[in-house]
Amino acid sequence: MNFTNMMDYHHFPIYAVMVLFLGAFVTMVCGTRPSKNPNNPAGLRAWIALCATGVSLLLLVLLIKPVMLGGETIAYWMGSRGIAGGYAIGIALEVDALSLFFALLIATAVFVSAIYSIRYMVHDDCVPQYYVLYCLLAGGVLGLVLSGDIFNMFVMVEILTFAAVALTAFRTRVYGALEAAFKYLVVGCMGSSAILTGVILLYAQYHTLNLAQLASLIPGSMNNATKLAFAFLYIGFSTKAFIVPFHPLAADAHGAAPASISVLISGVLTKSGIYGIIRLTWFLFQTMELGAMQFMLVFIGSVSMFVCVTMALAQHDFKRLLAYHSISQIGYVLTAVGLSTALGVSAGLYHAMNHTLFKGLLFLAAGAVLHETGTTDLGKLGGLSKKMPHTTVLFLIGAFSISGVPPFNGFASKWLIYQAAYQRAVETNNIGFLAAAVVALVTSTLTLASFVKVTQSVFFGQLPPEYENVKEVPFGMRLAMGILAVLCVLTGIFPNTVMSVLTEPAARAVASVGEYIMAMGFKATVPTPEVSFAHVGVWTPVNWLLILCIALLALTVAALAGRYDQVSASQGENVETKYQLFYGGEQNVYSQVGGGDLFWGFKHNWRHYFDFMHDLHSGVVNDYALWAVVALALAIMYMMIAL
Amino acid sequence: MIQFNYIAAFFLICLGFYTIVTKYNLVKTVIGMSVMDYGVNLLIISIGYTPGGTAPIFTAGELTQASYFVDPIPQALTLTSIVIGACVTAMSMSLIIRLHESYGTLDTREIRRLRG
Amino acid sequence: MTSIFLTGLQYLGCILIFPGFLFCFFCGLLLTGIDRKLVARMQKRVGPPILQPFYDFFKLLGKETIVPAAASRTTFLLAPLVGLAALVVIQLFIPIYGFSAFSGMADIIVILYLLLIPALAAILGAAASGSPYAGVGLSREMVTIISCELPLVLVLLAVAKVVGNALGTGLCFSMTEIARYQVENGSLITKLSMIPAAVAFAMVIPGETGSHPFDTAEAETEICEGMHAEYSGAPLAVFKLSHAVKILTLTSLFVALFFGGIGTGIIAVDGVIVFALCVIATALFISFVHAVTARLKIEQVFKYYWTAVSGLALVSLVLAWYGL
Amino acid sequence: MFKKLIEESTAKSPWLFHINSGSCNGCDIELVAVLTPRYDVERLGFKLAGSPRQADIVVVTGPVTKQSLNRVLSAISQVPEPRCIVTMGSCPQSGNVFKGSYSVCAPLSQYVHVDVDIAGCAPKPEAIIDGLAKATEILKEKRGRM
Repeated sequence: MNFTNMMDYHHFPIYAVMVLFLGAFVTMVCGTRPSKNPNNPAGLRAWIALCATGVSLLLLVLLIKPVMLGGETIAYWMGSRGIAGGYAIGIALEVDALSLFFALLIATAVFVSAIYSIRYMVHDDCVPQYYVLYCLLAGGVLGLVLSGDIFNMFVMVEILTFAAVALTAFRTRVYGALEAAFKYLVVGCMGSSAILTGVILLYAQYHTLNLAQLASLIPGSMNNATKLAFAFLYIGFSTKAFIVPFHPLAADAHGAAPASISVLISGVLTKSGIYGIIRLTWFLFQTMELGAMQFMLVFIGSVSMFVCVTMALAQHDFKRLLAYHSISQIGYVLTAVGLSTALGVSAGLYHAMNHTLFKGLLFLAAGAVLHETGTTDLGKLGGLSKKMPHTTVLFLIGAFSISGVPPFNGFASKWLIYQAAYQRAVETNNIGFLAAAVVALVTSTLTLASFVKVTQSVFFGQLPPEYENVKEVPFGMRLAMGILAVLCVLTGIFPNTVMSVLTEPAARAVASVGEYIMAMGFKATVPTPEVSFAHVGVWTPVNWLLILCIALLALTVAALAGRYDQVSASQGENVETKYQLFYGGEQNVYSQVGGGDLFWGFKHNWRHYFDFMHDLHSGVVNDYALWAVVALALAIMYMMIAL
Repeated sequence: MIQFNYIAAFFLICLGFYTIVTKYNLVKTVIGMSVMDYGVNLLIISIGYTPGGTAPIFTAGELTQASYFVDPIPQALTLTSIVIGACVTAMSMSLIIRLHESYGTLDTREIRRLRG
Repeated sequence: MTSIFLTGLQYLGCILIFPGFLFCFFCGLLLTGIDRKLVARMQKRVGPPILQPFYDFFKLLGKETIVPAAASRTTFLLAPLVGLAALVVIQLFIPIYGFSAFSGMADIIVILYLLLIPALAAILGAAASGSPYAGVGLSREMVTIISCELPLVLVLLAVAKVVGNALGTGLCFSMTEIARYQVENGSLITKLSMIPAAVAFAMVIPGETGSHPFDTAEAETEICEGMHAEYSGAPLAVFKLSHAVKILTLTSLFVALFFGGIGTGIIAVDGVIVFALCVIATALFISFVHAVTARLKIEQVFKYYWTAVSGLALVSLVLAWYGL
Repeated sequence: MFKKLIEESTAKSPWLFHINSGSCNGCDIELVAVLTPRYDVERLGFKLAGSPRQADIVVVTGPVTKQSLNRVLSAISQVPEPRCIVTMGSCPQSGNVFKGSYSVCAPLSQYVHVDVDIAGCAPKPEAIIDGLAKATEILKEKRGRM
């Protein structure tokens, strides 16, 4: 094989996956002795991981041109063993725009988090092993989304679950880390077993494991075993996406893991679950035409959205709060995908991308706070904006993005989701979609409330005396956050570019199952539908931003000219008390309005709901396992009736 | 007689679920997970079974039109699955040891610092 | 070249003069003055002169600005400016009869979210001051925002549906389209389904602007002006101006949504007509309510908005859904 | 011209911050009476502010007890310039009937420059309005000097 042949872009997907696994292997070979550099105890291993993720990202970026813009679907048979006798006998990688879209998200998040890890993991033991697991996790997720073979998807799911569990438990001394890892392991393995069962049931019916071939065989020949398989697969991927009823695990795992890993678990692992669900419903079974299926996804999406945002409001730990928000945002994605329109899918994918960016940013900011202060308890922090101004600004960008404040990216995608939902409601004359739109709109405000709470109790308000000596985080960590922040802003200001380059090709790929099947060399009976991304709303962020800037400039000029912050000499007495806070004349004492005390007016009216929810999320692993079993049973019943 | 395999697999999976849901001891939870895994493995291997088939091991010369063997793919899958099952057990046991060190108990009802 | 220059100048004029800063400044403060005078008259007082808000504004400009040592200086000083600028920009998107300074840039959902920015700026400024009074104030402000959001969302969705039905597109979010529809077919208030929506929106106005009886966030007698506890001088003046402009924005949004068809097509006359309607709306929904009610507790505010007002809005949405 | 405008406005929009330094509440009630429909000082632009940061005129009532002295002084210091300090009633001026008590620090003028004294126990609303009107003149003058 000569070099030109090797650099053919059809090989890039497998290179992208292999380079990560190779990275894991090489880091492992490098041994476990920490290096002498106090700023990078992993030494060379950190750079290996960084290079591996960087190369992987680069390879995937190079694929944008042929796959996203050219509309090509790359079908890659490992070892050139393809189809024999009408059956796929080889192991395949199949990269359509949807796979590439998710792969790009994953690679970006992994790369940025690797940059962040170098300085963030300084205080930990066993950092060399951290990078082994890190590369494994990254490789597992990437392999999952690029795979064209359902059994390989299962294997990748197992790899990523293991790596994620191990990394969740990585900081064994952190409060609850082991416990979180164990819970995640139990329910995660139930999910994985469910996926395996689903895979094997499908194999028993169709004697193939190739996704494209399954997709060409399943529709039209559904029987009870297939329906059972669907239910198992759905539940399996739900546990990976942490949607209701698996959200408590997300909260535990995201909260306990190191921040750089929380980024992956929330920004990347959940996406793999969403990817699985899209593949399952749109491709394998092609059930999205069914009202029952749309109802299920929209319903579960809306419930995830609302339940998780209210759970987040009740949290008093920074990372746990972020974790619940993560699932709330995944609820948006699921709702949008469940709308079953091209616009909906495009909006959902857009939001999935934004979620990776802003949630990554927020978790990294939480990690920065943890790194400097040693706690993420909202009740103990405060006033950090004076000590960590850059982190504050970056956090605020993330917070505005997630709460859908224009012109950041969260708003652009949420705005599309509202429209898609309402348009769908009007088209089908179905009031359920309208309810979903209203829930989405209200959830957005509650998200804002929740982040106002974090802003007030971590970054603003008063600085507790014990954090007098806190410093800004090292440049490496700020760089990682900065990359994500810039992406958050850019994807918010240029929604049309993002849509035409990334989400619309992916959404088109979702709609055209036939091409996916045919690219692999199988016969497809599904025609490729005409898709339209038309929407009724108007929003031009660039113009708005321009006007706002002019207005702000005019105001600032006026303010500066008019001595906006004029100070005059005091008349003498008590100058030192002049700049103290007003406490009714009392001497200044440390008095911070903690996160738990905010929004009493809201919580009081919903107290029964909050009490009920608190009791429900009992923290006992048996309960969560029971939820999983019940969800499985319900899913089986629903599929039997609905499909 | 293959039906018995399916019934047994179903029974094992349910038994696994039952153990995980009702037993409050961490080790028993892990046993439940293993039992569930075995149920799935049994299901896989039964699916590939063909009555009267031989092992799918042959050389090119032996392959004739009348060759009759069980489906090899499920067997390969089972191997993968067994390995993964062993990993799960190992991982969870190591977690349990650390959990016992820090919590001093194996009762799931007491290992619930994270809740709400 | 010259035409680009002229267009630019025209847009700049829109931003700075009409319906931008200058218009907002005069009309907003005038509305507040009228409001204060009316409340005083309803309470059998003489009341301040109508120009009183202007005096207040200029006096505050001349005062010293104290930035507390515990505050985050940049955020503390920048927040009022950003809030005011964002509000003025919203005003540019609200059409007056058929005229809108920047049409086709933002629809009603965007406006709903743009309305969050000034509130958010105030909240961040309050949080940056470090005062616990401000902390309590911002918490209440946020709850008020949550409270108002649900009815507002329902009202806007109902409006979108009604106009969309009439235009045959099924849905209409565009503010310009809504304005044009009303110019051609008369005000939306004449539709049966829009009457509860208008009432619900009117009930939201005092909540959104933080006037009585929903001014829990700034309750001067219990939490020392709440969010503005540490603000003095020019930043406070900008906040007071923002408050005034917010009244103008909300009332003119109300007018644009429900009384849009009233006008002549001559922009100067329409500006006056819209302002007159805004004055009436302020008098009815802010001054009158202020004069006859006492301040609610924050959890009562929430309950009120999520039951009574949201119920009304929901009625309107359901009516709109069935094409009434 | 702008300076002139601000000066004029300062005289027309004085906001009060009321400090009770151990008063018997007589003066406080009279101050509230000034705001009622009968006297309505709001027609002159007066308004009660909730925080010293927003105030122009500080009205101190009561004999400045030892307990309240530092609190009064620090609250006064937190009022931005230009500001005007008004003592109301006889207590903060002389200590009134409490004069000589071990726990009373009056007169206030020992500690801080007082611009206007409104005499009376308690002063009549008319006297209060007169005093406040004088305070606004001083305020305007101070603003002119800034």
